[in-house]
Amino acid sequence: MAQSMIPLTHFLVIGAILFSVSVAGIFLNRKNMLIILMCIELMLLAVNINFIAFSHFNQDMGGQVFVFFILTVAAAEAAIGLAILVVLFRNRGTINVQELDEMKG
Amino acid sequence: MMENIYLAIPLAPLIGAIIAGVFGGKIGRTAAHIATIAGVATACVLSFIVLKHIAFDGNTYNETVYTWAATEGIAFNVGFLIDNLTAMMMVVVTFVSLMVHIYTIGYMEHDEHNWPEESLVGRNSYQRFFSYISLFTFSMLMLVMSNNFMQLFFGWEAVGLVSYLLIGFWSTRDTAIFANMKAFLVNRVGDFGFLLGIAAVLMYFGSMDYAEVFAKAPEVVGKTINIYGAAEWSVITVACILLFVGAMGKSAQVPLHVWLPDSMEGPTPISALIHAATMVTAGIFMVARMSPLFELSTTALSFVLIIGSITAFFMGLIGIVQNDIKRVVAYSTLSQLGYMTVALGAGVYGAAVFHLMTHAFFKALLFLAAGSVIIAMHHEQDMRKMGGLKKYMPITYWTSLIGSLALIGFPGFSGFFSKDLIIEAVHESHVPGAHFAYWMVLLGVFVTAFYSFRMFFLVFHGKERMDDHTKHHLKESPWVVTVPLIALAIPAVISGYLLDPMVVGDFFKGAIKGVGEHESLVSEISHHYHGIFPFILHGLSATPFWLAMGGLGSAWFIYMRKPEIAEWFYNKFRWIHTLLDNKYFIDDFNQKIFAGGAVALGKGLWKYGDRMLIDTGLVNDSAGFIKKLAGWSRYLQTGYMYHYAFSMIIGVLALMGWIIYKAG
Amino acid sequence: MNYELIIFYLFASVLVAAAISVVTVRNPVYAALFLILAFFSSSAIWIMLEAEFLGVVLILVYVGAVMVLFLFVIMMLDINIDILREGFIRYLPVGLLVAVAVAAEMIFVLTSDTIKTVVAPARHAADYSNTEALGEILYTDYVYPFEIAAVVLVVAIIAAIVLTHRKRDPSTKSQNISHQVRVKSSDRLRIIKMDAETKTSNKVGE
Amino acid sequence: MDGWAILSLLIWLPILGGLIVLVAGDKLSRPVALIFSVLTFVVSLPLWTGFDASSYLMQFEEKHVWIDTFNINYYLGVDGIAMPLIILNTFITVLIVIAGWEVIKKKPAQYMAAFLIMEGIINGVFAAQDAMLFYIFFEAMLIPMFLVIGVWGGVNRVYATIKFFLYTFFGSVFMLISLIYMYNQGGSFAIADMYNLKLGMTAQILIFLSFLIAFGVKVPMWPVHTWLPDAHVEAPTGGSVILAAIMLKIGGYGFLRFSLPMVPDAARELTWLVIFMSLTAVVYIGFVALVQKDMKKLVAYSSIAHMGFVTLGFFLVYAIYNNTGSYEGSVLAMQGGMVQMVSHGFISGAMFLCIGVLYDRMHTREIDAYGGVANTMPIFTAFFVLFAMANTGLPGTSGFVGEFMVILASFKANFWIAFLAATTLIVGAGYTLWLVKRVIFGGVANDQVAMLQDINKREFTFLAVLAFAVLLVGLWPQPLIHVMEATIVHIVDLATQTKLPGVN
Repeated sequence: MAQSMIPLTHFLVIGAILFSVSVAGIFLNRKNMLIILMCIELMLLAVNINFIAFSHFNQDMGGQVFVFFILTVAAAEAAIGLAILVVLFRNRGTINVQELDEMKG
Repeated sequence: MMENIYLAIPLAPLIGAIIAGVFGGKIGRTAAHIATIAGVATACVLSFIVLKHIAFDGNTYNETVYTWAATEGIAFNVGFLIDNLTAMMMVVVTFVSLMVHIYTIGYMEHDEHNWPEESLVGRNSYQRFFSYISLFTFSMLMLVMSNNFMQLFFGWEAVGLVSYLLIGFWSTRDTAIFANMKAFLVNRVGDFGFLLGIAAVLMYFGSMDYAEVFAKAPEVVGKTINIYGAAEWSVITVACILLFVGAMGKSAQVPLHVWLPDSMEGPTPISALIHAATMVTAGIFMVARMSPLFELSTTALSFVLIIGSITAFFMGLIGIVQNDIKRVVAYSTLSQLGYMTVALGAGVYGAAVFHLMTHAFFKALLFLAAGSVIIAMHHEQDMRKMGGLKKYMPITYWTSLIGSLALIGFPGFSGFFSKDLIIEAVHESHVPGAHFAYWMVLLGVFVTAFYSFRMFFLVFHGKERMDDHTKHHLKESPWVVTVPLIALAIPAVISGYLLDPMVVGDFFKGAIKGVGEHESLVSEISHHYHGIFPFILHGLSATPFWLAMGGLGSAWFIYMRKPEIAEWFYNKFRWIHTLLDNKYFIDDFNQKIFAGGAVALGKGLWKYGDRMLIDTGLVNDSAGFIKKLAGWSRYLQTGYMYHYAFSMIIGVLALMGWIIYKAG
Repeated sequence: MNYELIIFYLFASVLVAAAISVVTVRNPVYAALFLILAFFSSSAIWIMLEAEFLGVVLILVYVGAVMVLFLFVIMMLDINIDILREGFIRYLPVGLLVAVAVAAEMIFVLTSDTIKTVVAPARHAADYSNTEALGEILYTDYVYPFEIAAVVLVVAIIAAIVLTHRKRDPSTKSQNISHQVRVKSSDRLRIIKMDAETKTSNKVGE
Repeated sequence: MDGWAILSLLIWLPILGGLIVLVAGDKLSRPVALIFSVLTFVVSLPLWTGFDASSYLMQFEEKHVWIDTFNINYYLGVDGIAMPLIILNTFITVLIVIAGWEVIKKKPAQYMAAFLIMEGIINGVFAAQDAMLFYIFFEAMLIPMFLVIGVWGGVNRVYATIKFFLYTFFGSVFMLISLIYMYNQGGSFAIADMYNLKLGMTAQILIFLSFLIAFGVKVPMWPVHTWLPDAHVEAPTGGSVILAAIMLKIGGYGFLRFSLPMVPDAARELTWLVIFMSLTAVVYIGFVALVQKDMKKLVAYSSIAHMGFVTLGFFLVYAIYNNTGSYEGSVLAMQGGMVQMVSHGFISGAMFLCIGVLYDRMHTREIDAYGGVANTMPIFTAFFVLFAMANTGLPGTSGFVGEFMVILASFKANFWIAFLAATTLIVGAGYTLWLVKRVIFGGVANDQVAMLQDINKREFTFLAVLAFAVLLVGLWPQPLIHVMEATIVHIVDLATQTKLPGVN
């Protein structure tokens, strides 16, 4: 039990795949804001995996602390994001991103 | 003691000018003319004292009054150089000026009639006029008394300014304000050359002071300057020609003569003072003053000679067809200035200055007499409406006769001595072009006599062609007018007898340098000279006299006996008349090509250069381009969040690829 | 193949499969549930990396709170899924292309030699407490960020409430106690002066 | 007076005055502004009386650390070229306050404040001996001017202000880059340290070009001059006066203070360019001025032509050396340029004030709307003709001195340079006198002209003061020339020494 058998690359690759999947998710579900929010959560998860993997392999607790904060902020973000979504739906009756072009100059 | 006098001579008229000009409205007419006349009279008296001190006691004075500016070891001073030449000029200037001042009292007495009723500027015009002519006297004195180029240029331009102000004195007349602008601009063309000449002098002589420059002249002789291409020009020639261009402007030599006839728009006293006796001779004076330089360049002298001879003859011709009494005198002035220039070109500067002096007297006299006629005729200047004035205006008549005889060079009158001398000198001269010049001046004698007496007969003899109202009021002018006429008539006769000391003698020895060839020319003339009366006798048998008599006679015959000859000539040779009447079309040419060309060029540069190329092209279009660019990039701003997100992702992707590529 | 590796691959494949499902399933409710599954699997992977505390927190916070919130919102909103699914097929090639490109680039980097040479550290002893270690560093070195994180959370709570808080309908009647208490007699009753009324009706008849 | 920080006082007193004027409100603003402007002028006089003309060193120095990190100091001082310009500035500001006394009816307090603050800032520009300080004043100056044109300007004021601002701003950013570059090379923003900095040719040329853009726009030189006519036409009279009399001088001052001493080798290399631009300004712009229909535009264009003489005079030094093999004459040329700057300050200021006087009465600047003004305004006519003559460079007026010196010196450089420069004698007289002829002389053109009132005492005061100045400098420029002599000689020294590394 001296050492883990799994090399660092494996974890990182998992993170990378997860990240790519979420990127693809954003592309595919370009209209559904809910799924987009979920894809962002997935992305953060991918990042977190990387942090934790590096934290483990470098024996540095700093990475885990970061993940801790990312979780906190992500939670806050999800809360506010969903709140905005709710308000949006209430005002516009839709969460179709394609109809949200108020910023168009 | 003398320093104070020298200083007082220019300052007295200046103070008079300031009093009349600034306080004229408050002190009234009489006080204004008393102040200015007092100033000029002071200057005149002092000038005679100076003449005695310098010419007879044999002094010269060359000192600085104050340093105008000094830098890099070059001092720009204001100072006086008083020698025989200066002293003579001072006397001529102040004397003629004094006469003109007095004459003006009469001439401008009813000047308010020349202004529109409500014009405020006409209200104190009388005082203003006196202020201007005093200011002119100051400027002219500064010019002739100068001991350096800078002050010369100051005087040069200052007299130009006063001339501008006086030609346009009746500023409500469109012709007057056109003429004064024209005069100033044409003079500026001359000054342009003059200034370059001064710059050349400064560059090669390293000083502005006459004495230093002349002392250094021999060193500069061999130097050359490269102006265009490979041709090397002698520095002296270039400098002299440039300086002479200035003289051409001021002394109205072809082709810069165009302003002088138009300047007759000004009141007659200034025509006499500025445009006949003094200012226009500044160019002659300047060349005489620069004689040590001009002597060193035969090319420049030849140039001077040819310009002068063309002016002398061709401008005289125009005088024949003029009907305005003042314009006849004006063209005669041009022609006479040509004679002086010819003398300069021939290298007999003394003769030129001598003619300058005699001319100043008799031409001022002629102008003032013309002015007297104009007063009597209620400001009618057309000779065709005059005639038979002899019996109404005896003093004017006789003084005019003296002036005219002096002008045509009738033996015994002043013009005879000076003009004969010039013709003689040109005959003897070996400067290239002298032969041409000789014929020009010789023919000029005939022309001069012809137009002078044409005018004389048309005005004073023959039928009385004026309307009844004018005729009824015809009378001799008041004493303020006639006294100056008489006072000028005296030197118009006798000043010629100064020939002996002034030209033949060594009066100008220190001031005017004739070296080499021209020295011998003068001495050759002196050699033939055996006293004043043999000179007159010799003159009676010489060609010029008979030419003058011929001119006089034909004028008498054509205009008194058989006017139909003039008519016939006019019909037969209309093209000549047209050519002369249009002054060889030089005015039209200038108006079209130079004035029109400058305006067209300006418009073109403004429209296409400034507005189109720079403003529209460079400035507004570059701003417009940015605006357009922003317009295009606006389409990138779809407002869709996911578009931004995608572009961000693709950007990250590309950035990552680039980093990998760089690292790998 | 070793036991540990098998477990890793198991969770990893579940994780990837769940993630793919999240982005592909029609129904957002399913998507949320698949996301929960993904969190579970990754939590397991974290625990394999000796990050026990975070693994537990992930489940507690995310699955227990955030994902419930998601589900709640999904169910609350009346979403027309068909419209939102439009263009899914159309964008599939682009999405895949981008995803593959991202993955390829990242994997290219991650499989480079520098990272391969990193040697796994020795396992901690059984009595090692990840929570304690994290807590130690969190409450010492990172105490300020920790407090700021707390503030961020508070802000998030308030923001969420403010955003979703609905204004009352103005027609609804309600009491304002403080107004009622502060009321004065003059607010209720106004005494005005006026001229006495005279009987005018009598005169009409006359 | 040594104990007094005169230069600081000259910068901050008017700025403080401006703030007080703002507080004082519209009613009190005029006297308060007058008090402060006169006070500043009085304070500036000891600069002249206490100035040691025999030294080129900075005088009345003040130095305080400002931003230590970047070695930026609040470092003030004046020498022979800055001092006359500061006095010119304080002098002109007094006249502007008087000139705007009755005329400005809209927000007079702000108007006066803008000019007082501008005065302080411009004094700062001339006094700054630290490049960064200079730059800050240089840019800050735009703000009050921007407001003056933008608020009190004419119909197209917005276009004019933006053009003015962007043009000048465009120029100065390049200068900032150069200054920072030189700081990085030498570690100091002090101008005197930059003089000693050795720089390679490429760097010098780039720096020179950046300065050329910055100061060339300000002067303005052809072809970056087109902002000036627009700005002048739209600006109120006071704005035009400050613009022409002072702000343009900053460009010329910059060439002397920065370009020539800092990058002499590049200046030598590119001197043909500057001379070409200057001569184009003199000739080309002269013709353009001839055809202007708007009086202010005409005078604005004539300003450009006159400023052409300034830049020509400054950059003749190398051309003279190439032609004659010695530097003799370059001091004359440079002094000519400086005198021309001061004189142009008086003359253009006076011309714009004159036009302002007419504009206040007729509310038009179209030349065609005038004619025969002399008949109704004789006293004004006297002044106008005097200033017009000064504008044509008549000897005896200040306009002559600079042009004369520059033309004399330019002959040493090349006959054709002198030839082209001297054409101003003709063209300059042409446009000025034509203006005079059309506006002043002739019969009364229309009823409005017939109704004109001659100038009042207030207008008489400022025109008379300027007339006096014009004549004084014209008749006796020696004191002015003497004051700048040592400094100019020093600048010529600096400009003629190579600064390429490895030489010396």
